[in-house]
Amino acid sequence: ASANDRSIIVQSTTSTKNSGLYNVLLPQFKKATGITVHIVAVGTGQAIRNARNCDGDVLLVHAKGAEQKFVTDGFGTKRHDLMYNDFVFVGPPSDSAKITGSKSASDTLKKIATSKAIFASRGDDSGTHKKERTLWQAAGIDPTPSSGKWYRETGSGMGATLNIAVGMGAYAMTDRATWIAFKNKRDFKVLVEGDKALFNQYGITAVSAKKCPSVKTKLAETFSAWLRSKSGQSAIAAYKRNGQQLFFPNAVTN
Amino acid sequence: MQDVSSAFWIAFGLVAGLDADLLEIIALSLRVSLFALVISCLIGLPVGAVLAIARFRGRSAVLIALNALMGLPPVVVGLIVYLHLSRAGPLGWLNLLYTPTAMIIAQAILITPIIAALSRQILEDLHTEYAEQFRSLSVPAHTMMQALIWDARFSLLTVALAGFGRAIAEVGAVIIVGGNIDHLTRVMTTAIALETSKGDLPLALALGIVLLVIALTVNGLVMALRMTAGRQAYA
Amino acid sequence: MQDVSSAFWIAFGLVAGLDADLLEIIALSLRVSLFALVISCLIGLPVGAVLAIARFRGRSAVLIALNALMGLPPVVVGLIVYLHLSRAGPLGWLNLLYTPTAMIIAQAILITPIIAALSRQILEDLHTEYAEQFRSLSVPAHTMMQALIWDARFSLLTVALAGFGRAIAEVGAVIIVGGNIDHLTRVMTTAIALETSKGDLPLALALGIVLLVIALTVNGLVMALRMTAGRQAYA
Amino acid sequence: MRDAPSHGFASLLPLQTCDLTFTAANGSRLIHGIDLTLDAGSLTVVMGPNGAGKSVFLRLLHGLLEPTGGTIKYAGEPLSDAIRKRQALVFQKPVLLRRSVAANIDFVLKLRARPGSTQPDPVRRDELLDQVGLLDRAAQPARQLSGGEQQRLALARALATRPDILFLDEPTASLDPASTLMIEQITSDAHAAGTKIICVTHDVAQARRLAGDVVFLSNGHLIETANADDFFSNPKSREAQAYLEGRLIV
Amino acid sequence: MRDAPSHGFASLLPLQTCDLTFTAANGSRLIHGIDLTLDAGSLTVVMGPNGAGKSVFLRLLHGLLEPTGGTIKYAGEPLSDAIRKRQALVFQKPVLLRRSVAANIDFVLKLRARPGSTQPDPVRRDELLDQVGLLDRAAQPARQLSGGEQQRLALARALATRPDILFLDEPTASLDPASTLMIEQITSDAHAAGTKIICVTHDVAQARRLAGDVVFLSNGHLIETANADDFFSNPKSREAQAYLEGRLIV
Ligand SMILES: Nc1ncnc2c1ncn2[C@@H]1O[C@H](COP(=O)(O)OP(=O)(O)OP(=O)(O)O)[C@@H](O)[C@H]1O
Ligand SMILES: Nc1ncnc2c1ncn2[C@@H]1O[C@H](COP(=O)(O)OP(=O)(O)OP(=O)(O)O)[C@@H](O)[C@H]1O
Ligand SMILES: [Mg+2]
Ligand SMILES: [Mg+2]
Repeated sequence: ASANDRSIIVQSTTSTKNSGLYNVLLPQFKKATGITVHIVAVGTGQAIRNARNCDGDVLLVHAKGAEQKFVTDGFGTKRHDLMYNDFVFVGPPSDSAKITGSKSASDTLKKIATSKAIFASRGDDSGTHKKERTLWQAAGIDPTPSSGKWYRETGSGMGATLNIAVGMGAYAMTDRATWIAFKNKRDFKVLVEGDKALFNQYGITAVSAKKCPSVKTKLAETFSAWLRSKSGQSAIAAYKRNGQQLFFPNAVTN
Repeated sequence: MQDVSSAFWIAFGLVAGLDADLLEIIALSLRVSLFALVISCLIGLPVGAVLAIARFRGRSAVLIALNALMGLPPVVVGLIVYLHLSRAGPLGWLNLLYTPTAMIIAQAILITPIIAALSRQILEDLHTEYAEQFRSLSVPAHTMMQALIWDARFSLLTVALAGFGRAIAEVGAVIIVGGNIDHLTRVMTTAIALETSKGDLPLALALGIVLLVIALTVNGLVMALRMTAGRQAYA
Repeated sequence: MQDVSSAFWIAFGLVAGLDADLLEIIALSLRVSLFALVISCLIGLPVGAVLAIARFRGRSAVLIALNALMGLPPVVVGLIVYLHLSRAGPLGWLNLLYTPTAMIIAQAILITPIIAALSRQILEDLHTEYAEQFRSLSVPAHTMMQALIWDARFSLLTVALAGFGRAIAEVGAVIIVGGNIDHLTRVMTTAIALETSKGDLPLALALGIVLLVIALTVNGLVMALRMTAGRQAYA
Repeated sequence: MRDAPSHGFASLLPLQTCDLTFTAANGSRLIHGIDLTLDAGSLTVVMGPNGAGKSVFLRLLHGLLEPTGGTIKYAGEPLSDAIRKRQALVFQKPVLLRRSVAANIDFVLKLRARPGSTQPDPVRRDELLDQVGLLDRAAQPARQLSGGEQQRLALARALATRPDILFLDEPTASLDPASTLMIEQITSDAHAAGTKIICVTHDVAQARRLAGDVVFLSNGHLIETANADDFFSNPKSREAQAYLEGRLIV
Repeated sequence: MRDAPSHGFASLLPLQTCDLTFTAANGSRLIHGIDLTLDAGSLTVVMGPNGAGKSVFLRLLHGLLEPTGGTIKYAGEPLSDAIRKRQALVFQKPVLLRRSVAANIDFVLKLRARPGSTQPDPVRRDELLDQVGLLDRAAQPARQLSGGEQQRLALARALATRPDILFLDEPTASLDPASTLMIEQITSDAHAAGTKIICVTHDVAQARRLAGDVVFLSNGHLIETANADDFFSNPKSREAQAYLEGRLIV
């Protein structure tokens, strides 16, 4: 990829990639602008790290705090809200902790903790994992002493963690997009959803040419702007799997 | 590149500090890979020996398949073991998924073809030398296999070390069947993968260095043993 | 277990359908791994030959290190190559990150020690036979190396096939330096990893079967070549 | 101690070949339709120039090579595993295991031990080594032995099987005069005890000392079989005459 | 065609050993302080019982083994690579490359070719093969040759280096009478052309035919060196007497 081709690299979370969203967005974008987009899907931490090494032109993740630090450190031009969905708790139908129908995330986690039902945590410092830890904190529980017992930190991506949860009949928290697109559900179902605390915001940031002279800021800005434009946002809204919408656009269009 | 040099410092600190968590991970890595290696040798060496001496229709096809199996992708092995051991799978009742045993099974499946294919070659080379003498003495097949394996034992050590290297460095299969669960099934390679996905590249590299130190230690011990044995008995 | 049988059907469909995307992925897999293998043989065979014939102080240490390097974890190799090729790295100006070339480099680093260590063993075994005769004829070292490699070429094929197997099945390194980018750096193993993380286990398994078919084909071709060569010239 | 046949089985003799033919994988015919009968009672020496096919012929008789034509019968029976087990062959280039001298004998003793007794008999091993003058070398790696010592060890290993038929392929080629006589004595003793000896040699003097009858091969053809006295005093074929006179056979 | 020394370098002779001693890695002393001077002009035959150390001695003289004591000098110079290149050794058990007969010769011709000419000379190769009677076998794999043919090929390979000193370790041990005479003729010719021959043999008749002087070893000790006529008519040492009479040396 030489400097003058019309292509950019996006460092992205795996959830957006695995959901198949890019498969519909990128052809439309290419048609509109002629720019080719290459997606590198890795863990949130690795994505930010790669972008800090100037190995991407755009960062698309869901860890607002880390993204903002990325910008204040001078690596990103500006962070924009792009879209959202929500997190859900999934588990086996037997539901030994009886979490089905719980109103809040806190309730759910308390029930899991008291019944010592097996819970598969990502344990990888990803956006999802950070969110999960905030929720435990809010519920007033510290699961870490039970690590390796009922609290299983998989240290893996979302898909791998879901495979593990399904394999051992454990509860897990996942973003809805990954879950809907996930094919190894077996008898697992969404058991808890809808709490405001489970909101999941995705952001987009163009990498700054100040720190990374080699990045194609212009093309990156074009991609970011298009995604936040009417056509980009409606393309996001139109993307469905199994009849369900996966992402809800919420960029501040201008 | 700074990462690389800082990785050495971190690695040094990790080893010097002898962190309990790290020791646990190292111990599990060694346990899983050495166990898998023993199983693979118990299966792979006889298979290699049989293929080295037996001449039968379709032998070429078997050799092609065996050599091809050296290219068995770890993820695929992981998936197959996962599907068998999963709750829904035929062996689900054994409750082995996400245990070190599952990881041993997966690694053993992965490296048995390597041990078998490489030892086949070495034993066959020795067999071209011994074949007529053995046939003249009417040596039964199993005695022949034993004799070949014994007389080639020092060359076969390199094969075993190749298998060990493959096992200890392997991540794709163990992460699927082991799950990289902290304090339960986390080994060096899955820990490295985790730190990498967290973006903590210096720590990941440092763990990699520690892993290489482990591999060096094991190889050094084996070499020392080999030299003692070579001095005592005759090669 | 149903997954396993459906995987076979999907694999069959994939192969029968000869999907253009799949062909692209297969072609890239082969290109990367074969290229890496050629590089590794060009480096590893001479290194193996030198170590087979040379006797020097510290040779044991070198052999231990070489054997240990067979346990080089792919993720670590991936990271090191990444840190060098990253735009922030010393070779960033080459713009090689996320290209097939980067993947070739990573795989070559990974399998060169394997080729070197295994060929060392095989060449050393042959050398014990030839050594005195060569020394009597005052054969210079490079001629000796050439002669050993040539006369052991059929045994070394198995070593090369082991290296190929390791390369074609490898995922940890290529996914870091290649990025698993669609239509650019996606190979069979990274595609399998992707489908696994999507939970599409039958498709992942099917791709694994296709990968094994590729490995089988390559091994079959090599064996056919070997037999033709063995018939024409003398082994 | 007996090195002679250790059992009361029926004799393997006469050994009969009928139109025995062998063609190598590369298409060259190494043995051309040999018809031969060898009986018990006399020690057979096989002679012929280099490349005549003597070693190939022994390999065929011992079942190491499969004839491409013709038949081999031992007392009317085709060659079987049971018959092969009652034979031993000392190769022209002995292949010794990468083990000690003693372990090379032990390997064979264990192989032929009665089922149940898995330990080789150390007394018999030492007897055998003593017989070929290698007892003081028992612990040495076999491949370190001198050329002549290796040949003697190979003979001891063959005797360890107590064969009914013993094929010897130039067993004294690199032995000193004393060892040569020693091996000839062992051979004669075995012969006297009822073992059928079929021995290849280029040493005409040795052949005269040992042979009861002579089989002469050249170029893969059976040229002459004769009683030893007749053969040496009055060879019938031009080839045998030339051979004995040390002339090149064209 | 010349198989004799191919250059005008200074002679390598006399060959002198002084207190030459060799102790194996396992601690056993194989050669005990040998003092010996071999001059140009006479063909030297080395004799001695099996295990006497003849092959080890040749290996030491040819620089394949490092003496653990004493010195070896060629015309006053210590053994060097340059000197070693002007020697050749035919091993008791020849090791042939896993290639064709012709390729085994070509390998050596290429090795000794003048710098620049990387192609072996096919005419010279064919001459050499013809000399040992293997020309019609050029294309055959060397390891398929019969025992005697392999030994002849090994000799041709040694001659291909046009050595100034040629060590032969039982070169005719498994040759037929005609080939034996042929090899003796080649050896005598080379000797006549100025090549120093040092030949190990157990064949007393052959030693009588060839030897100018005899070196007799036993048990790693130099027992006797003598003019050949004197040695065979009147051996001085008890060991040599016993050897020639075919008695075991204790
Ligand atoms: N596998 C083979 N393919 C082709 N030719 C072969 C093969 N094996 C042996 N030969 C040839 O067959 C001929 C007979 O070989 P053999 O070893 O029987 O000779 P021999 O009579 O024992 O000679 P020597 O006295 O030298 O030992 C030789 O010319 C040899 O080159
Ligand atoms: N590496 C070694 N370590 C210990 N002993 C050895 C070694 N090599 C040879 N020997 C012993 O040294 C002695 C001399 O061996 P050598 O091969 O020189 O005998 P030789 O005189 O050539 O006998 P032959 O006539 O049988 O060829 C033998 O007894 C042999 O066992
Ligand atoms: Mg022969
Ligand atoms: Mg010798």
